[in-house]
Amino acid sequence: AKDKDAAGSKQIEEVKVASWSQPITEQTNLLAGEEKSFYKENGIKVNFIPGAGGGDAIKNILTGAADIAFTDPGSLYFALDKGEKLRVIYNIYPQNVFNVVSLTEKNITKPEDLKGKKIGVYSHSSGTRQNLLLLLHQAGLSEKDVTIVETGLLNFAPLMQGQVDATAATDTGLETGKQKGLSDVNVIEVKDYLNIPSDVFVVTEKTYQEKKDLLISFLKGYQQSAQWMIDNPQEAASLAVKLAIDGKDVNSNLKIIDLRNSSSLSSDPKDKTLGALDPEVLQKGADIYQGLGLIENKLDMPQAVIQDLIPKK
Amino acid sequence: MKKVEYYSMLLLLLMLIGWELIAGPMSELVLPAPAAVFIELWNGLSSGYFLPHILRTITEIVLGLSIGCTMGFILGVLMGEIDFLRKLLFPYVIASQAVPKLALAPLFILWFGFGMTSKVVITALICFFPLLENTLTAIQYTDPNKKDLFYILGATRLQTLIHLKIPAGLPAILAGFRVSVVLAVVGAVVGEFIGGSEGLGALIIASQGMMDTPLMFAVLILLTLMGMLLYLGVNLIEGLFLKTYMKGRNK
Amino acid sequence: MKKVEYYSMLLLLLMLIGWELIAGPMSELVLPAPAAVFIELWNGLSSGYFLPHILRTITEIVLGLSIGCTMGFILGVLMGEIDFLRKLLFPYVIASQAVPKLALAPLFILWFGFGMTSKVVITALICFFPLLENTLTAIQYTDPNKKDLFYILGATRLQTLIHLKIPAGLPAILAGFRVSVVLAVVGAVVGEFIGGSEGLGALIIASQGMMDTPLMFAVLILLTLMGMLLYLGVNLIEGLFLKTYMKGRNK
Amino acid sequence: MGFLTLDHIYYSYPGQGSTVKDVTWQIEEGEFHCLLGKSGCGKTTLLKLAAGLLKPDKGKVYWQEVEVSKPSSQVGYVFQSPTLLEWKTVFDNILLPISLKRKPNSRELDYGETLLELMGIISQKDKYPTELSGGQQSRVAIARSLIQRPSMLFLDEPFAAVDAITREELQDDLLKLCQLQKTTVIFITHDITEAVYLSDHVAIMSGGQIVHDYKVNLPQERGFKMRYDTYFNELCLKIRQSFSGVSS
Amino acid sequence: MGFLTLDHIYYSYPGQGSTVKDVTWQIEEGEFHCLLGKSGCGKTTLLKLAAGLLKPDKGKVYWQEVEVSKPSSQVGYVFQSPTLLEWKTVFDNILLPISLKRKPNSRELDYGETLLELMGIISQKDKYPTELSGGQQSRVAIARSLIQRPSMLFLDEPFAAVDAITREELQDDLLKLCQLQKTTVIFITHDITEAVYLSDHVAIMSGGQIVHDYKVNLPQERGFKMRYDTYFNELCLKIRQSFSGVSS
Ligand SMILES: Nc1ncnc2c1ncn2[C@@H]1O[C@H](COP(=O)(O)OP(=O)(O)OP(=O)(O)O)[C@@H](O)[C@H]1O
Ligand SMILES: Nc1ncnc2c1ncn2[C@@H]1O[C@H](COP(=O)(O)OP(=O)(O)OP(=O)(O)O)[C@@H](O)[C@H]1O
Ligand SMILES: Cc1ncc(C[n+]2csc(CCO)c2C)c(N)n1
Ligand SMILES: [Mg+2]
Ligand SMILES: [Mg+2]
Repeated sequence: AKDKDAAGSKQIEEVKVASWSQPITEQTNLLAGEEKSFYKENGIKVNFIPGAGGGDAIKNILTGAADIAFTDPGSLYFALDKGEKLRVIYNIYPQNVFNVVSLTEKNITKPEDLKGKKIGVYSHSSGTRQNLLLLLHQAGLSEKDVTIVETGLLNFAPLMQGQVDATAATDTGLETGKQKGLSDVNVIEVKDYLNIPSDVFVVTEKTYQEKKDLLISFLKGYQQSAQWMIDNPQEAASLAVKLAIDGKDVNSNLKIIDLRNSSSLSSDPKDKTLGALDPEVLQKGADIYQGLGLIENKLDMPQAVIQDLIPKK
Repeated sequence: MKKVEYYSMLLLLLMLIGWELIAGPMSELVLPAPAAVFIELWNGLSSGYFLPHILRTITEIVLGLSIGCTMGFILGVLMGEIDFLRKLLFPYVIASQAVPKLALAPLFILWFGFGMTSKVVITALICFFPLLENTLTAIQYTDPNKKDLFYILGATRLQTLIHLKIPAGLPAILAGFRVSVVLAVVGAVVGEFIGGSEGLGALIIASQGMMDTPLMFAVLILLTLMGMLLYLGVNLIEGLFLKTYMKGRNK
Repeated sequence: MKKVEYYSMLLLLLMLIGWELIAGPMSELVLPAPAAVFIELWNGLSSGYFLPHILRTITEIVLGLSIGCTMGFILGVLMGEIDFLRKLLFPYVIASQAVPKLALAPLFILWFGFGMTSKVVITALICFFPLLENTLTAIQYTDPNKKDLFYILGATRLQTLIHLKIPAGLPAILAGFRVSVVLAVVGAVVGEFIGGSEGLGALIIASQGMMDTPLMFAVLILLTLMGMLLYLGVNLIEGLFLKTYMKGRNK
Repeated sequence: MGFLTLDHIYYSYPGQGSTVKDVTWQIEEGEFHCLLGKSGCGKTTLLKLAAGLLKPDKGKVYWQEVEVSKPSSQVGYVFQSPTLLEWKTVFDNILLPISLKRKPNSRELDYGETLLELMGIISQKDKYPTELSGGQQSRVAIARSLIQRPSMLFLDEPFAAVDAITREELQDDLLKLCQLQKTTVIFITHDITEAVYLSDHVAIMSGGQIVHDYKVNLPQERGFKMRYDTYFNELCLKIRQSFSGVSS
Repeated sequence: MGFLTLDHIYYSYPGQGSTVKDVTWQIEEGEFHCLLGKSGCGKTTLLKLAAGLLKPDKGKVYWQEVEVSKPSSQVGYVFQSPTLLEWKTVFDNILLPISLKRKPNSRELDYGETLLELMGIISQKDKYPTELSGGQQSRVAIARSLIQRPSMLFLDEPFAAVDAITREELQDDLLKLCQLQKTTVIFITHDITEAVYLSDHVAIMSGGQIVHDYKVNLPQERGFKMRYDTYFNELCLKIRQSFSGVSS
């Protein structure tokens, strides 16, 4: 009843969030606007716009189909490189969730071991590929030292069948794979070599200028929701069954949510604020992208990062 | 009749056994065994989990098919009748087909929203071409003697079209329709790939994310069944409503 | 003739202006202006950047089309001739069409490898259906009087097929072929979506990954041109080689 | 000028010599003309030219003093082959000229039945054309050409597939109908007796030209006995001879 | 038993009463039979039954004492409508019965030309069927039925679309050819004179039955003057009367 009063007293505004994916379990906190009150309390209503890749999310804010993009830094770099005026306003997952997985018998434990190997990625436009390149770069290798093949979303299948030596994946992907019978694997975590964030909220300069209050309200709501998911993984896992298209099984939902919860927390012991942005890391990432030839221009990340919208505790 | 059904069952059985044999030594991730798939299918159907997705996809197919086929038929007739239009429009028709719809996702979302409309548009775009091409061809190969007859009867172009060219071309037009109907299924699914949160296409993407291949195969079976029902539906229409039109033609 | 070309140019111009107007206020990432796309196209062509991709995709189209159309034609003939086969096989034909190929990527990769084979198979699978359906229909609607003639001449089934049913059904069969040819372009591209590092489909994926939309649109234009050339090619074949078959039929 | 006038008409099919050469022909209102000639001499071509189905390469066709450009609905035409719509019943085929434009009214439906009765195919009314015998099909085509009570009839060997007895009945019926409605008729036939029996004028065609045009001086009211009349038989013989004479 | 025997044959089209009722007919080798009857009486149906194109509902058809199950290539058939392949030239249409099985040899090519000449359409050799006149098309169909020198010929109103003069020439040619090759013929026509002139036996059909079968006692060698012979004309008249008698 209290919620209703709060909602009724204020004008409820709609925020359209363009995601890189369908509504999936790991985003339960974003999807739970009807069931929970984080957003309502802040006078907003989240409208989830699905996409197929981080690029879609950015394009959807560029066309005005959405206000906020839930996207990866890679897509952000590409768009900034093309001259788009974008602002990063929130660090959704400060931890890099990407990894490279191989069967133990292949004895691949560090990036250097990947030399000459055949490595699977989801697709040439996916984060698995970009992060694999980052990892190789950190080890002084390049794309030419390995063979990269596209394996589609079921990327562990060819790994198990022996068609690839290793496959680039994400933490949740690996978890799902393990549930499907993948075992005895070595995992190289990209975050151990370069811990750029996995996802950030991005808005256009125009939205930033014109809808600042709305963004602040949204980020408040999102921060609360993220905290809620950290505190109540079990509840989130059961809600996901209804809200997420892939949330069929509560137990796997829980595992996924646990993983996402831990990637939502910054590794910086000083700053425990959810969503805190580190322009340095983003700058480093951008510079490596440039070094890899993925983008042409030198980006000025500190200029693109807006830190003062993030709600402080 | 009986015999066909018997062999049909036999073939199905053989296929299932073959599938089982291939799937046996393979990881479920790559190719799940038939039993796993059918359990998934059964569970999904009985629990009602598939229902909203099926309804969504069917709605998209029906809408997309209606729009696409109406457009395809009308354009086919116009391009068949008017040489000028055919030459003028054909590059754009080809463009609409040769361009992979997946590549234009953001534009579709921009113009038609991320709701059902964009999926319906994609379905319509995909299924309008076979009907267009077949209608166009059928219209052009009308028996010249019959055209003479209509000319002498002082029939207008429209009358000749409605009373001669279209009924005479009906078998070919229906062949195009059958192709369209099956493509419409793919169209709706591809539309849902673009960024749908409901529908069987979205479910395929989700199942891939979950690495739930039995689920994915269950959805593929649902899609196949849909395609078959639609195809049989066209045959039924052909058999029932167009009986008189089809009478006096062989087979 | 002249007039059509004139209006065709005019329409093209209008389309380009429309495109420019729509693209103007829009981000290049979503919809690049025509100029940007044509510069990209020109650069890619003159630098030879597109060449290997074009060749690769063309190879896949040609191979896939040959295999798919041969299969489609043969199956169409068999299913048109033998009622039993038609009833037996049709569920599997529909399945092969209603199932989105993108979903089966892992299986295709497993069975046909990462190389060109899997793309050729997908192309073949996509383009065999329109030809099959049209052949099947054309074969079934042969003039019963002519069938009587062949019966009385003691023609075998094969002879009747070759000398009567196929030539009589040629216009419809060619309509199916035209649809197939255009679908083959989509087929090859979709195949390359799945796991290719070469070919125009792979280029689309790569350009999407890098959000290089002008490049993507340049590729889309290349695909459209390919589709148009193929379509015109079929018309040319129809006009040249089958002149005698087409003679004595209207238009 | 006549009801229908062909004025120095030339026609050739693409890539071929002249099929119709310099034909001038005048047909007055209510006249019944027969056109005779060897197979392939150009009768059908000439008839199509007269009806406006083909455009002459040279020369003009006038219909009531107006140059023919498109066929009027006052014309009935029976093609050499029946040309029926296989997907319509016999009755619907007969009503086609009307139903193209509007729903036939009860008077027209009745007239359709009357014509079917005259043609002796009333029992085939609801069949489809492929279920008819050859002669039945031609009679459907004849009935169709009459349904609109046209003021001008073009008939291309309408009775060729019909037996002798039925043929004579049909001849009498056609004559009666045409006299009643003052129909102008051009009638192609291979049967000389038929030509003389039916017509006021018999034109002989050869090599794309009208080489003879006989006036038939018989009373308007024809009858069975007339066929045994001396004048009748002499005319037949004369035509036959002129016919053989021009044989190539 | 005869060369071709129909033994108590019944046939009805789906959903219709009997079209052919209890027909028993015996045809000896080398005989020329004509079949006359009103339009729609079942002549074409009977011919198709005899040729094995339709299967009788009851009764049997024997061909040289063997029950007919599938047509042999020794048979020539001219359908009531020409039924030519539009995508082949006239010459290729004529050679179709041979080229179905193998490449025609030079003797067959020559014979094809001879037949075209006989039919008076040699100048149309390289045209396509749609470029021919109605009568020319029927003559192509006749030539096609003769190309294999069949021992049995079924002709369904082959001369209906041909003018009187050409028709008489074709009659003589056909007779000569058949006598030379000892061809057995069944010939449907609506022309009583033609029937008597050509045949050894004239069968009259009515209501699906053979109601009369006349033997024609004329010398083997027919000639133009025979048409003015008294016996000839009396027979014609007799047939005509029996014909009218059975008219419904
Ligand atoms: N469409 C066509 N193309 C080319 N030549 C044609 C065409 N139609 C007819 N001809 C030729 O023109 C000539 C006259 O044909 P037409 O049909 O007028 O003859 P016809 O007098 O009606 O003969 P028939 O009595 O056999 O019907 C014939 O030699 C024929 O071969
Ligand atoms: N396919 C069919 N289906 C149904 N009825 C048919 C079919 N073919 C013919 N008939 C009917 O059977 C009867 C005999 O037809 P048939 O063709 O044998 O006659 P016919 O003696 O050859 O006549 P014609 O001299 O007009 O050619 C006709 O009344 C006709 O309506
Ligand atoms: C937690 C998390 N997992 C996966 C992705 C997917 N992703 C990462 S980069 C990239 C390429 C751009 O499309 C994509 C699709 C994500 N964004 N966040
Ligand atoms: Mg003619
Ligand atoms: Mg008949």
